[in-house]
Amino acid sequence: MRIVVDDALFDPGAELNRFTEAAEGMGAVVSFSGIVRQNAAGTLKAMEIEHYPGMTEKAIAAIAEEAVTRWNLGDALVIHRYGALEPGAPIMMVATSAPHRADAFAAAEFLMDYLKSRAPFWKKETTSEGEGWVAAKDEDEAALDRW
Amino acid sequence: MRIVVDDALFDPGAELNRFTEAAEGMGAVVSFSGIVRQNAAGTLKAMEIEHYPGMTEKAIAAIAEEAVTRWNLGDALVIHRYGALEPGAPIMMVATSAPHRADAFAAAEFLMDYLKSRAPFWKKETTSEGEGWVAAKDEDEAALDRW
Amino acid sequence: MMDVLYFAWVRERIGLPKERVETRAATVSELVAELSAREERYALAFSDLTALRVALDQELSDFDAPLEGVREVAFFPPMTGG
Amino acid sequence: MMDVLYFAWVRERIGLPKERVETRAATVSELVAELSAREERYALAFSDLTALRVALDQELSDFDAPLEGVREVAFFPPMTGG
Repeated sequence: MRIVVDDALFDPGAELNRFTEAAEGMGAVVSFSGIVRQNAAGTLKAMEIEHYPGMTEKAIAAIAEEAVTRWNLGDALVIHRYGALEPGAPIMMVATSAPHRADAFAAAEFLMDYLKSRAPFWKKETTSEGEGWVAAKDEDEAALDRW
Repeated sequence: MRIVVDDALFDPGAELNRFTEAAEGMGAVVSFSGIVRQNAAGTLKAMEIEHYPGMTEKAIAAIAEEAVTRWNLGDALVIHRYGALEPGAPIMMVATSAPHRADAFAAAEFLMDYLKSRAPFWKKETTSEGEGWVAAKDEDEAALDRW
Repeated sequence: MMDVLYFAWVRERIGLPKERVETRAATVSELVAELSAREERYALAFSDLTALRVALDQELSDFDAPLEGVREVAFFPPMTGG
Repeated sequence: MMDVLYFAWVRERIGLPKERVETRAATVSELVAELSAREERYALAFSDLTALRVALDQELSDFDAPLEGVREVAFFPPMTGG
């Protein structure tokens, strides 16, 4: 299980390959990458991600350990950045490996749902109109109910 | 939408990065890679994948078009190999991009479920005990019911 | 005249991947009966139709389907891709 | 004495990321009431507790939780990671 909380840019493809090479005996690898999405008007200048050093790592480790307990997984990877990010840049990724695809998919979705609402990150967007904190979505909180 | 049916080795990480770079305005990218899984006894020597040239490409295109119709996707990628593969080698991958993660996950799972049971590929395993065709699993057929 | 294709263990049991078949079979089932009557290896390959799938002109179909206008029939076991 | 941390717009409204607080508050709610009584900027930040989350010693908790033995309290809006 590898957990990285860092401000540095990372390479999702290189991370996927490294994760897959280490996943011996696993038939299925699922990855999710979150990208800073330009808004419809094209006015997003930057995204700043604040986090709670110390708690972030603990919260992610707890979520990942829960995933490993619930599903038949080989391994799990979580990378999450903080700091100033540009539109198009990767924000975070998760990857899971498992003997079978259903476990890999379910665990990756579980990790994402919990990271969204239970890991202490906050997004602030700067657009040409000004800046503001991204509001949490009711649907993200509701997504936790299925687990 | 890119569909590749080929016997050549491919690089899942490089494919993921290429797919992600092209996915402008998308916030979520999900990938699945299938790997030739060594069996518990460690006796798997090789896996041979037979396919039905012509029908394979059509069947995959139909599945991918269905996915693009059902979910709010930016793009979809399907790569599937045929021929002789070694344990640990990538067999196939799918990737989906979408504005939001729920669509990207659902479409990737849909693509996988349909590729498993509706694209004309057959796996033959050679182990130190001999060779045999991999039997279709009831659970793979049942997985289609949820869509 | 149509092309009949065999894949995976169907191909192995029948011993060839493809053949041209002269037939007046109206449905897939009739074609299966004709082929099975030919030789033991065909009868063996077609002995359990629940273990087989059929495609007509590269579209999945079923054993009741009519063959009129069909140029390519393929028999194979359930797919195991992915 | 405990460390009180603020994140995101809570940090911006209160105007600092962290402070040492001398308190005898028995629960998180009591601490919130004490801080809110201090100055307008605290009262403003804590005006709608349904929009806030609290962590005690880096574990998510709630406003009824006791503070005994707690060394670090953090207030912040709902998380928006991923």
